[in-house]
Amino acid sequence: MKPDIYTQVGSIRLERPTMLASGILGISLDVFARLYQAGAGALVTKSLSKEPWEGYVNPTVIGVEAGYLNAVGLSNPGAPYFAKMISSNKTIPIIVSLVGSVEEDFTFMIKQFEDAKILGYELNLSCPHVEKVGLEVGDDPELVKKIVKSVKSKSKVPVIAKVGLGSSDYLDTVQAACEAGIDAITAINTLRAMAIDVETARPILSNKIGGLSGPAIKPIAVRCVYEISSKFNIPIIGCGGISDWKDAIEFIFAGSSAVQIGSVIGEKWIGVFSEINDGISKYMEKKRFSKISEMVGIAKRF
Amino acid sequence: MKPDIYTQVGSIRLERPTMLASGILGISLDVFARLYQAGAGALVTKSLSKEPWEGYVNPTVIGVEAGYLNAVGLSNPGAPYFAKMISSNKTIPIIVSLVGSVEEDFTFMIKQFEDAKILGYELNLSCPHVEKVGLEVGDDPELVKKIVKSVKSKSKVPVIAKVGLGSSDYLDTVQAACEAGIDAITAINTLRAMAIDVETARPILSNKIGGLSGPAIKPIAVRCVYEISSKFNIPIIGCGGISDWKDAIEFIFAGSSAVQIGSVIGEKWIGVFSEINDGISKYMEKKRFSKISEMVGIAKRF
Amino acid sequence: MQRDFDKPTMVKIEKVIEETPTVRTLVFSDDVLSAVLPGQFAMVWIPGVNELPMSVMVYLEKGRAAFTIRKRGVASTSLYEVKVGEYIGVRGPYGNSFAIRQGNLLLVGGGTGLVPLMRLLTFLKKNDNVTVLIGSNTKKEVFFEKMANQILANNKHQVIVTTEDGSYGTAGVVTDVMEKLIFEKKFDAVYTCGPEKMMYKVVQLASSKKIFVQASLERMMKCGIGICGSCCIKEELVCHDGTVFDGKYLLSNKEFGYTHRNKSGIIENY
Amino acid sequence: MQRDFDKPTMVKIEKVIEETPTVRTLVFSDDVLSAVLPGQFAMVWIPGVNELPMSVMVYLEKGRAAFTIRKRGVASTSLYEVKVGEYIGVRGPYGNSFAIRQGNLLLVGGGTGLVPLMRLLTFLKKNDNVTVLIGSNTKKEVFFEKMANQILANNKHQVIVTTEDGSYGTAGVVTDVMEKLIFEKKFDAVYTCGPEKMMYKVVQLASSKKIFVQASLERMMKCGIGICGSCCIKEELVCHDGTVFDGKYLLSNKEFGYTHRNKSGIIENY
Ligand SMILES: Cc1cc2nc3c(=O)[nH]c(=O)nc-3n(C[C@H](O)[C@H](O)[C@H](O)COP(=O)(O)OP(=O)(O)OC[C@H]3O[C@@H](n4cnc5c(N)ncnc54)[C@H](O)[C@@H]3O)c2cc1C
Ligand SMILES: Cc1cc2nc3c(=O)[nH]c(=O)nc-3n(C[C@H](O)[C@H](O)[C@H](O)COP(=O)(O)OP(=O)(O)OC[C@H]3O[C@@H](n4cnc5c(N)ncnc54)[C@H](O)[C@@H]3O)c2cc1C
Ligand SMILES: Cc1cc2nc3c(=O)[nH]c(=O)nc-3n(C[C@H](O)[C@H](O)[C@H](O)COP(=O)(O)O)c2cc1C
Ligand SMILES: Cc1cc2nc3c(=O)[nH]c(=O)nc-3n(C[C@H](O)[C@H](O)[C@H](O)COP(=O)(O)O)c2cc1C
Ligand code: FES
Ligand code: FES
Repeated sequence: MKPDIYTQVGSIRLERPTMLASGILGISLDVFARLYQAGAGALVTKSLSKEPWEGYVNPTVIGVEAGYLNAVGLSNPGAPYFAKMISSNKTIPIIVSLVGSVEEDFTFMIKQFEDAKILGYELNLSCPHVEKVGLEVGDDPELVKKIVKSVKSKSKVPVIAKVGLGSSDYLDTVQAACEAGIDAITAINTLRAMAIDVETARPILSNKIGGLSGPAIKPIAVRCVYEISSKFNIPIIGCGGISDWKDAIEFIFAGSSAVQIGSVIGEKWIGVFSEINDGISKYMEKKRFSKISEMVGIAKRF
Repeated sequence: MKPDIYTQVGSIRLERPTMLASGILGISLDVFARLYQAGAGALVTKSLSKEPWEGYVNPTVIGVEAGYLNAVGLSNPGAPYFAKMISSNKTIPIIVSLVGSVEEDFTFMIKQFEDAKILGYELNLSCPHVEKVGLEVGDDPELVKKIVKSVKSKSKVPVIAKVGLGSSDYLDTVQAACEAGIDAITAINTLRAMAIDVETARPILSNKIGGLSGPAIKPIAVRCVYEISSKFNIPIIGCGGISDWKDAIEFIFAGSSAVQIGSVIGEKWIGVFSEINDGISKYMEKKRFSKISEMVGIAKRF
Repeated sequence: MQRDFDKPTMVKIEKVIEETPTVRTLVFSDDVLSAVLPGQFAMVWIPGVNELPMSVMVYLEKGRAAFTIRKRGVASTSLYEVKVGEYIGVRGPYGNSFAIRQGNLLLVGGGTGLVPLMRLLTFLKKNDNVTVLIGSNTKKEVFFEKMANQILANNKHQVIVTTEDGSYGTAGVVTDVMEKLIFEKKFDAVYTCGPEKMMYKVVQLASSKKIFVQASLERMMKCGIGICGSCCIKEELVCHDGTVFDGKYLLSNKEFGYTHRNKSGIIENY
Repeated sequence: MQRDFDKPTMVKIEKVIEETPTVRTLVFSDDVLSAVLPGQFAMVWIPGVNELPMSVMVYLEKGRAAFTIRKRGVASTSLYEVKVGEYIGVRGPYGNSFAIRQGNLLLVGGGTGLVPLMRLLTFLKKNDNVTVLIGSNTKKEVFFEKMANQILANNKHQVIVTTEDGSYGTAGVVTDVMEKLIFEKKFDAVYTCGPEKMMYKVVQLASSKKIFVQASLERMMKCGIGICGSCCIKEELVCHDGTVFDGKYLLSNKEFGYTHRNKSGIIENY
């Protein structure tokens, strides 16, 4: 019997453990449908703000060794527009990523999705390249606590907090979110980084500083998942540099109940979802695991 | 006329801008002599402690995508032994790296080197995988200030602080070091990271968590150099993932007056010093720079 | 030196060709871009200004490539104004390419949409009978007529220029000429690139005659790599699944010819 | 699946051979390690215990390799006790290899130092006349005599075993036998691996007769990659510049035969 690769992230049940990471191909319901078909267990949207944002001028994404550097600037059509766009959704497991600076931003946005069929929210507390949102929120545990409490009181669906490495201890952010009743943690976002062109001496990204993603950050992300799962009793979604089923298993062993897939799509395209799902399934068969949950966090016992 | 590639890191003058990073091949005077011959402008020793340390059990170093993960555990023969070993040194530009938890540790160690011919000290405030030293010190700006002040008052040679990304804002550490009179900053050390074996579910390093080095961390290191040089008026030595002369130039444009070479030696061996020096020299010729100092930090003007 | 595919490689402009009062071609040396397939594009960095997707133009010398730019907004105008000796950054090539058929071929281009078609011409077989339709507003803005004739020197071929104001060639819009042509003669394939409204018409016309047709599309491109999502048209990503699509598919895509997304991802009408 | 060179690749032990009461050979399948050069080693991870440098042993079947371990401390004993079906991690191969000469060749090995010499045997030419000297304390601890004869079946060869207690073969130490041999016969090259004091003697003897000689050294290995510095002997890094060094060089290296560094880097006497 083939093992079932469904997974449970707290109260969120996913048919498959591979989710689409936020900001990756994530602005259109049609694309979500295609990626769901391709094997994604859930689709996290591009982070949405109250109003539409154009984002930064190009270059916004470039390649670096073993990854990408991006400062897209959270370009997005705004929560109201997006909510309308997905209002016809019936079957696709969408998780809406939100970004904002104060409680009211989130309250406003959650209102937009009241009637939408979505699996949950992911609060982006960790975008490293846009001022006043993202990491600037995540680096302030008190603000995180306030926002999470408020969102939790208004949302009918589970709420996930996405953390990253900023200028404070990210474990304090996790703790604040946990104390405020968060349902799960996604770790990690991109890491602040930059590239300078040698010919012109110019920073290449128009925003100069952006976020590093891809295989380069994988060992850092695995470490964060391991640390969170060692210190807190909270479901975790692992993210950062996952390129194949072995990487996914590594994150699961570290303590993730599901994983998010991002940069690798640029290299392998969207077939990577089923490639990873199949790899996990075969591995489970070989190692006689019958459920993903049996594997979650077992690296901690050593 | 070929450009001269000497550089000035504060009051430290180096014939060549490429230094050996701490912990890389750095426990023997004979090896230092060889690397100096090979083109290194200065040799930073393995971080030394008061007493000899065996370090962690193997595996202590493994390869990951675009880099290495290490938790050597600061194995070193101890400052007294090392000081004796280099007491015969006359010509080799050695920078002694020190690691400790309290002022007294450093006072003791500096005493050992009173009669040694060394260029300066580098205080390792950023080792990510040994308790009570390294990052645990670097994450505490008040302690950093105390230690730097004390070391500065005792040392006859310039003192450099090596910083990394820990669980607090590394810029606070830099600020504390600057306020205490530090002569230069080295940025950055390895980043906390981990790898788990998929076959056995075990963390591979015996210490479980180690430090990530190599090309993977380069964009993060460039960003740190750029940030430090944007906020502080202090000479900087760039370190992290430098593999060729272009990388070195990138760090110089970001604000480094010299660079440290580490992991790439595992890939290219020690010829990499002259390869990078030559590359920098040719580049300067082509772009009509006559001194390294003309290039330091020019990415900031954009 | 190994090239990092997705990071800008700096190239020096070696030659600037004035095609029309608003269109210039910038020539540079680059082994990778000189050898791209027709339909593929590069992301072109104008340091300090912006980065734009640009079809890679042929330059009939080994190892060289070009971009042909119409000046429009700030970014394209800055690129248009790059001088000989200055550097721009290029990454790519990205995207798929035209499927090369044989026989009687019809190429319909408007403005800088001619760029991928010029490269396509260099891939055609000797026996192909090729008709190139070049659409323009006015005589002054006609370009690549000579180049098309030059590339096709050894083919049975015809280059027809239309101007809307009738100042040169056939008066009228390019799709009117096409309509006549496909009525008179059997074509084996039609290729088009240019304003989307024009392409929409071309695809409709060709499809009505059951001729194989492909169009190369433009959408907002940020990454070019297939990760940011900004270039989507329904479920397709133009930078990865395109830029070239079959007419058959396009007619089923309700956005084609009507709407595109702006920088924030909001759908706007053409 | 692409292999990450410096990260442990897990291999399953397929066979365990008892060589002596304290030495076992673990056989496994691995294309990379089955094809290493003589003198090269791997870093061997015993999960949960330690990682040790180990010469890669030949196993005379395509695609298979082995390690031959003498149980000593905790780490080597754990490796020695690995059972069929269990996994160990391997990374490498690391280091250089013996320079293969032709003619009359003398190999002098002690204990697990025989491992790289066995592999070296598989690289020799048909016309070589090969003498293998195997040194041991006592009869029970003799191993690889049969294997050496087997590999050399088609060569003119001689395998001489010495035991210190005289319980088997020639009584005495291996270097005494060597001294006689090189007095009687002209050798073109000598290769040695074993306890450093023994190698020191071998190198001295061969050099006194001006015979080309190489020795494979052991030092404290942490990375194997050439970055940590723990394996240094004077200015050389054994994991990268070695493990094989020319006798000529070694005699100029004042540490050879006398001292080595411990885990903290402090020099200790042998
Ligand atoms: C695959 C592809 C190939 C192209 N090839 C060429 C070519 O060979 N020659 C040529 O002159 N132009 C080409 N373009 C168009 C070019 O990329 C610019 O869109 C155009 O030059 C206008 O840019 P602007 O910013 O100066 O204009 P603006 O006036 O600032 O913007 C006008 C419009 O240009 C479009 N645009 C702006 N930035 C982008 C972007 N990053 N990606 C896509 N569209 C954008 C938008 O629709 C915008 O509303 C191509 C576009 C694509 C997608
Ligand atoms: C290149 C190389 C090839 C080797 N090949 C073989 C082989 O084929 N078969 C075999 O049985 N042994 C081999 N060894 C020796 C082996 O690595 C161990 O040193 C030995 O097994 C003892 O290990 P232990 O930790 O059990 O012993 P312990 O009793 O714990 O330690 C005894 C001594 O072993 C040495 N040692 C321990 N760890 C290391 C290390 N990481 N690197 C180097 N020396 C170490 C030290 O000198 C130490 O003092 C080789 C060593 C090297 C360097
Ligand atoms: C182009 C791009 C855009 C991104 N946009 C967002 C975003 O809007 N919100 C967010 O939370 N994360 C965003 N991310 C971060 C990813 O969701 C993910 O956390 C990160 O890329 C690490 O995963 P990866 O290495 O698999 O890509 C973006 C990443 C990239 C590369
Ligand atoms: C095996 C190893 C040992 C190291 N030991 C030290 C050390 O003792 N002290 C220190 O300050 N940094 C140490 N480092 C960090 C390096 O000096 C350097 O900061 C880091 O590796 C990033 O540079 P790289 O990417 O060029 O290697 C070590 C790095 C490695 C790989
Ligand atoms: S431009 Fe980013 S996905 Fe197409
Ligand atoms: S074992 Fe690390 S340098 Fe040789």
